[in-house]
Amino acid sequence: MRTEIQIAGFGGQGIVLAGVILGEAAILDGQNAVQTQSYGPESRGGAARSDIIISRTEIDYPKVLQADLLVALSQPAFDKYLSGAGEGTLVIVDRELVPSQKGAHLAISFSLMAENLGRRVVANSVMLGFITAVSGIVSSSAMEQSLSRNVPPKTVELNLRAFAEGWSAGKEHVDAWTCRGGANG
Amino acid sequence: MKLSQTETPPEDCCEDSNHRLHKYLRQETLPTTFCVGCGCGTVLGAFAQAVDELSLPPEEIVMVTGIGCSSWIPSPYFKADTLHTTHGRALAFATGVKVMLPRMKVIVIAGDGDIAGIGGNHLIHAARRNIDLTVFMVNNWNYGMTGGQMSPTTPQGALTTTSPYHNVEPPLKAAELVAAAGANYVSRWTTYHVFPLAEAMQYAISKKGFSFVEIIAQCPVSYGKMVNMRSGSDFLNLYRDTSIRIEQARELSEEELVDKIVVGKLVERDAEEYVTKLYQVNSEQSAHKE
Amino acid sequence: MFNKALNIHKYLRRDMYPSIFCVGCGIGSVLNHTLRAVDELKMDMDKSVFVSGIGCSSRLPGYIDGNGLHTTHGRAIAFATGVKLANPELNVIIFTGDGDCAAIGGNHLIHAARRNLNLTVIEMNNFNYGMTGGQTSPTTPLGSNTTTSPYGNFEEPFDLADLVVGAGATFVARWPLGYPYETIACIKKGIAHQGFSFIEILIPCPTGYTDKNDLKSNKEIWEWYRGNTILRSKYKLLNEQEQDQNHKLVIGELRNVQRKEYTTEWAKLVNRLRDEQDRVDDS
Amino acid sequence: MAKLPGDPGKKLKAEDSQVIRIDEDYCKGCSICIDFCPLEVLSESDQINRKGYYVPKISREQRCIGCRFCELLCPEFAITIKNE
Amino acid sequence: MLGDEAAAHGALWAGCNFFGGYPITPASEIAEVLARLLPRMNGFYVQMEDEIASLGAVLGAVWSGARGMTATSGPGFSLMQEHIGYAIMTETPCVIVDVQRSGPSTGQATKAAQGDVMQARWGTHGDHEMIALAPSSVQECFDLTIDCFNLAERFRQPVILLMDGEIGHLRENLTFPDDTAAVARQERALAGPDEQPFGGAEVPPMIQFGYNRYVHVSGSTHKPDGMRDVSTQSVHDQLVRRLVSKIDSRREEITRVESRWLEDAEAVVVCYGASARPSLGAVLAAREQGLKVGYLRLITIWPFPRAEIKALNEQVATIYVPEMNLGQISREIERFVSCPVESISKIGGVSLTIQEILEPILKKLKP
Amino acid sequence: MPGPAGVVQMDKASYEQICRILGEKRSFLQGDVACAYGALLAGCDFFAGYPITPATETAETLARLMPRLGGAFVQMEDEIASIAAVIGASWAGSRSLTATSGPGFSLMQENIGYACMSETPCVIVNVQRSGPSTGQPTEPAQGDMMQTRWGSHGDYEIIALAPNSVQECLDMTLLAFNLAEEYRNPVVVLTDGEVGHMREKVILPEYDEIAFTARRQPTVAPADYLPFQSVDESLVPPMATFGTAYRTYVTGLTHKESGLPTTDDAVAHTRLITRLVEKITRHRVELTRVEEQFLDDAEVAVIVYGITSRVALNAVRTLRQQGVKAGYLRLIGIWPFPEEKVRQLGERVSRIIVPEMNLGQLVHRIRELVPDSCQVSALPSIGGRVHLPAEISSALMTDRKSPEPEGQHHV
Repeated sequence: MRTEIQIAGFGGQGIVLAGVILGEAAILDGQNAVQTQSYGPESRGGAARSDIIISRTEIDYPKVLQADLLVALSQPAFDKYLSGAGEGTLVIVDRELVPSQKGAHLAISFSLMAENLGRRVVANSVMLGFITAVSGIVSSSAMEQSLSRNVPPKTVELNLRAFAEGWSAGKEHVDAWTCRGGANG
Repeated sequence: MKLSQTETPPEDCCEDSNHRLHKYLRQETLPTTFCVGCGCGTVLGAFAQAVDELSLPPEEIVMVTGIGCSSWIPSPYFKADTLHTTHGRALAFATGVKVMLPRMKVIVIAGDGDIAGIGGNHLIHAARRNIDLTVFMVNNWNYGMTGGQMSPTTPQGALTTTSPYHNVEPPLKAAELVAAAGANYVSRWTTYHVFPLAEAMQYAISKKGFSFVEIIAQCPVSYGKMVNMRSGSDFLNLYRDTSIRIEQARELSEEELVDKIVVGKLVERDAEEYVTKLYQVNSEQSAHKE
Repeated sequence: MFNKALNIHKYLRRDMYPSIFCVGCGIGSVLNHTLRAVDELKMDMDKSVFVSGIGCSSRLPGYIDGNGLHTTHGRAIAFATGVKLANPELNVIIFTGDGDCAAIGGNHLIHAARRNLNLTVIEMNNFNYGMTGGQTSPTTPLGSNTTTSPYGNFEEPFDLADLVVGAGATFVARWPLGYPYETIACIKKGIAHQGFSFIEILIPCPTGYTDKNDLKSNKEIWEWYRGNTILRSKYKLLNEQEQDQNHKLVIGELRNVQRKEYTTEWAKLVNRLRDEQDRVDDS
Repeated sequence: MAKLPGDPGKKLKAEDSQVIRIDEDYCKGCSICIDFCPLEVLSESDQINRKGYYVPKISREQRCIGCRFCELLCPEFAITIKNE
Repeated sequence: MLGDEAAAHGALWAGCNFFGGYPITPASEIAEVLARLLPRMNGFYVQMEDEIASLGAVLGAVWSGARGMTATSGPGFSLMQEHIGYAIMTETPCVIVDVQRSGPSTGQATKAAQGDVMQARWGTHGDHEMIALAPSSVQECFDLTIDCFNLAERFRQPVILLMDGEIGHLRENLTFPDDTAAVARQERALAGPDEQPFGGAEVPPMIQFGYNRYVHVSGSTHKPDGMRDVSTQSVHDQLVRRLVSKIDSRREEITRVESRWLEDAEAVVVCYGASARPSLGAVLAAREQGLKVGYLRLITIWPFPRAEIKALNEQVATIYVPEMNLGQISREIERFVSCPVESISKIGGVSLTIQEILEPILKKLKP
Repeated sequence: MPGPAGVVQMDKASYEQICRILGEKRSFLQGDVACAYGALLAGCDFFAGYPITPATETAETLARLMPRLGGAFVQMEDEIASIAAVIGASWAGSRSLTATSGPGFSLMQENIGYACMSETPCVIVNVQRSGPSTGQPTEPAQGDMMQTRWGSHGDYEIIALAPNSVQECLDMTLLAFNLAEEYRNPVVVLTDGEVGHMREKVILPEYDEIAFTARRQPTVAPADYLPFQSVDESLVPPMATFGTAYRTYVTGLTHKESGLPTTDDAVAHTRLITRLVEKITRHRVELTRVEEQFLDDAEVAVIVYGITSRVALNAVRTLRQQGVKAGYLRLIGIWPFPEEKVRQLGERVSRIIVPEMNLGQLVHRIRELVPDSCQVSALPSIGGRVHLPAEISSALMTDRKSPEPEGQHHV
């Protein structure tokens, strides 16, 4: 069973790093993972995308065929990749960074939550916490371990807090969802 | 033997633009793809300013560039004939352009890795020939486009992705090297010194012979991430605080100058120019044939 | 002073002789000088590597009974960098010509000078590309005739010693052929120098250059050297204006300073990291 | 009389009226213009543009002497001074 | 006249007015002749610091209106590979003469070889097409150099004259054309105001520098207007496919061969360049002995004259391929025929002899 | 720094030291990084390089790790200098590596020829990107397959391997060092921007899983040693390195067995070049490395290499589920070309699809080898796009009656 995740936004948001953290967590969980990326020439400000495929079995084709989960953290990224989403794709956007959200299933204030924690750069950790809770592809303990390894040592604590924040927000959503019997009934 | 060249009137400049220098740019390509706080845009601005001050029509300019972030300053942003070449070889291409089109200003803007690293040989030879090219070397102390490796100009002791334990190599002083190789005009400024920089650029463009301006420009992303200077302003402050005029620098010893950026005009000569001599030989020999 | 009774033949691959060098060529003499310096320094030939590029002077390692690396055109210094870094115990001496090291190899020259890697470059400047039949090189004097400057060379030549000083070399010297004692002493110093040393030796090339420029005999060539060079000691006595107007090549030891050497710095770095690792392992 | 930071030798006079124009679409929020305006005409804002960058705001336009330091320092041609 | 000199003269007749070069045996004579003659014809000889710079200067000059050429041999040709790719990508017409010598590496500097044939086709990275012609006489050094310039202008493509040390240093008589009209010069098409310099047509017209058109030339993937786009797959696909197909689809117009006695041939000798001379001798000798041996000389090496080779397949029992390499073109021929292809290879800088070519033919046909 | 004779054997202690520095046995790595790890595990102690997208990460990793293991890392002024330094270091006793991409690989061609001529063991990683020229720096391609074989002038042979996963980046780089030593030849690891930048699980091999081919040292006295004379069937001469008493002379000119140049001796040249070529071609079978799946009863098959093979395997598996008898042959060793395997397959199946991320390069070599009864079709994709599984499966299903238009497969 392969799960395909696509995270998109602009350079500097930690898009690629988020993919790496997710992939490494999957490895820690004993699964297989492939992470690929595409980005523009500039390191900050250009379009960036990270694709992660997670599977319990061998992964042959290493690219995303149709994402199970699409996270868009900027308007241009959302506009660009929404067309690639299909029936089964869960689309999550950042509520503030993607003002026109038509087509998205969930709009979450990742960057606002991060700002409340003190630093906007940890928005991707919030996002990771959220999708970990929502998707259940990897365990949150593996995610925490992977996160601690991949962020600068001085910011581990802050990132873990951001992750936890995102995770409980995600959990709330899932609970609410389950209460309602799933998103689409 | 030369192909006839028909003159076409210059295209109308965009008068309705917000910015007075926009008319020099390929506006459809803006905003630039430079990272936040990158100095390349400032260099482009200073260059457009210099062209503007000189009232130099862009149709009399050929821009030649190599590969790297700084090569993207003219390619595609500056609206003139543009030759975007291979890594390090801009000066070789420019030599061909200048020989065939001596009436045009041939201007090279490229980075330190490009001009002084892989292209170092073409740099010293173009300076030796004293060919009438104007070279603006944007020195950001690293290979920015590939993610921040050390370059030949990276300061000794600096951290980069390929000198993770501090760089053991001494940096190349490009301006001094070019002066030693025989250039007619050499100066160095930083992106903090925008006004004198734009003036030096003007001067370099007007100067006959090989002219070279080294522009220290910030790379807050690829270089800055390793040395923990994350914003363009961090670098501009550094440039302000560590730069020293060459007139003052001459009074100081080598040790005292270690961490200083020497700015100002290093050399000005009036040695004969290469293409002029080439044409001279041609006219002599063509006459000789008759 | 060198020992006149010395038998330097033991350093040669005698089966390679007679050499390929033309009559009147100066390259053989440079080999002679170098081997005498090697002998006086009592260098271990097993621990020495002679690296060269392409060109007449680059053929020299073939005549030496020692480790030789005859490489591609212009790249001798780059190859030598690999040899030296991979095994810093080795003495690495580079034989190269003006075209090889200053034209096609100019970039490697300036960057090696900047790095200050402990290499000794012996550059033989014969003012032209001799092996391909006498074309203009980056050191061909203004006005000279060569096969590719049939109307007199109008390209400014390099003053190579100036250039490598500009690039940061720590030992730079120049001698024309005809100063054997000075040259040998200078090569000895260059080899012993910790850092990048560059020694330029001006040599005649009767086939490619000197004959075409009306320097038909050794005597005329030496006269020409005398007229076109100035000893550094004399040059220093000139006032600033006279120095500016001097167009003669300055000869002698032009720069000799100490700076951090690359392999030493690298060894320090490795040791530092090893200590750190040991501490991590111990804890 | 303001001292121009880029070139210590040069001094400029305030002209009658300066209009600062900031093109938001071009701005990448690097804040160089804010940091180096000799008269602190510009300041940080909480306005985000389409790409997610914070655009500077003109807080004390009347102090502007039209030295054009911001205009020339700006890496993105996003800011210009017009004399009107 | 020497083959090298003939090539230099051919360049001048073709209107070459810019030569960027670097000395290398056995191609230096081309530079020397042009250093002497170009200034007298208002052209430029520039000796650069290396072969990389030489081709770079040529490409710059061409964009500024020149007809440019450079000449080199194996080691220099290897150095030029990156810029050959650049010339293809930017569609810059120019001529590169490779006077092949015995390799690999420095090899035998003064000795002839045909070892760069496959390198000429595949030496630079990425997908591309190549045009290369191989002269087998001094007269052809002259004629084919002119053809090279014309093909270069017509297809906006670097064209390689694959000479070899044998022909380059061969002295033969050369007849210049009677009048300049005999040298039909392909004029460079220059774009009108609405035309695009890198698209719109299979071979788009150029916009040179100095025409106030602000042309943008880049070796990176670019759109028809020349502006860089290095991430859109379709832009790259369209560009590179067009660059390939502009040559590939006109293969028949470009390829030229010289054939003799093919009508009744039962075996055929396929040859090119220096190996053509002894081959002709061998075929003649075989014919004298009554053997039905044909002769096919490839004048165009790339694009490969595959139609001509395929045609042999139906007719002949064996194809002999004498080459001064370890069998590069013979392998190429194998791709298009099913009959046996026998490589007669010789390296070491000594030409093939008539006897060496004749022997395997006799062995088979006259056992 | 390594001693005069360089790494002679990878002992357990140095293996453990390397593993300690590499960190965990199981990790999530980029392909470029895995190449660097593979090199270190192969005993590589010298790297010279120049930054280029998408190969830079190999250099960055080694810049970080090499000095901690006592090896040397140097960033040179260009790619020409990089490969030159690598060759020099090899002669000084190192196991040496450089990594680059298309434009840099083009610059290296002259000195790759030198390495072949002087029989210098060294490894070159080429992380292929979309060309020609600067092309698309960040996009993957397989456009340098033929250049690898034919990029330098003159007749020569080369060994090239094409990994298709991050784990294989490690394994193949490690193998490349051993092959380089075994055959005294440069070995090219042909990855691409996709594999190079992809992250996957990598498991470091255990000590006894690592083969280590030591450089064959001369056994005779210095006076009797001829550095370029083959002493046995292998045609590969033992190699003395600098700093020993053997005083080797190395040149790119045509040379005698002693190493001394002889440029007008046709016999010596022929003998030398023939041996250089034959020492590889004679071992074609040993150098053949392929992966075969579903071939036993295959009626149609795909021949692939590198990243494209992952797509093809997916397509073949899908077809098998649908009952189509599709087979899969992956070339791991590219040069020397695995002729026999391809020929055998051509005799068994009626149709072969060759998907490549270029306009068709190895497909021609394949077409040469298979009988006319087997139709070979190119399936090119350029511009940085990896094929989609559906494209390959539909190509395999397409009836063979539609021949390719002539103009489509260029030479």
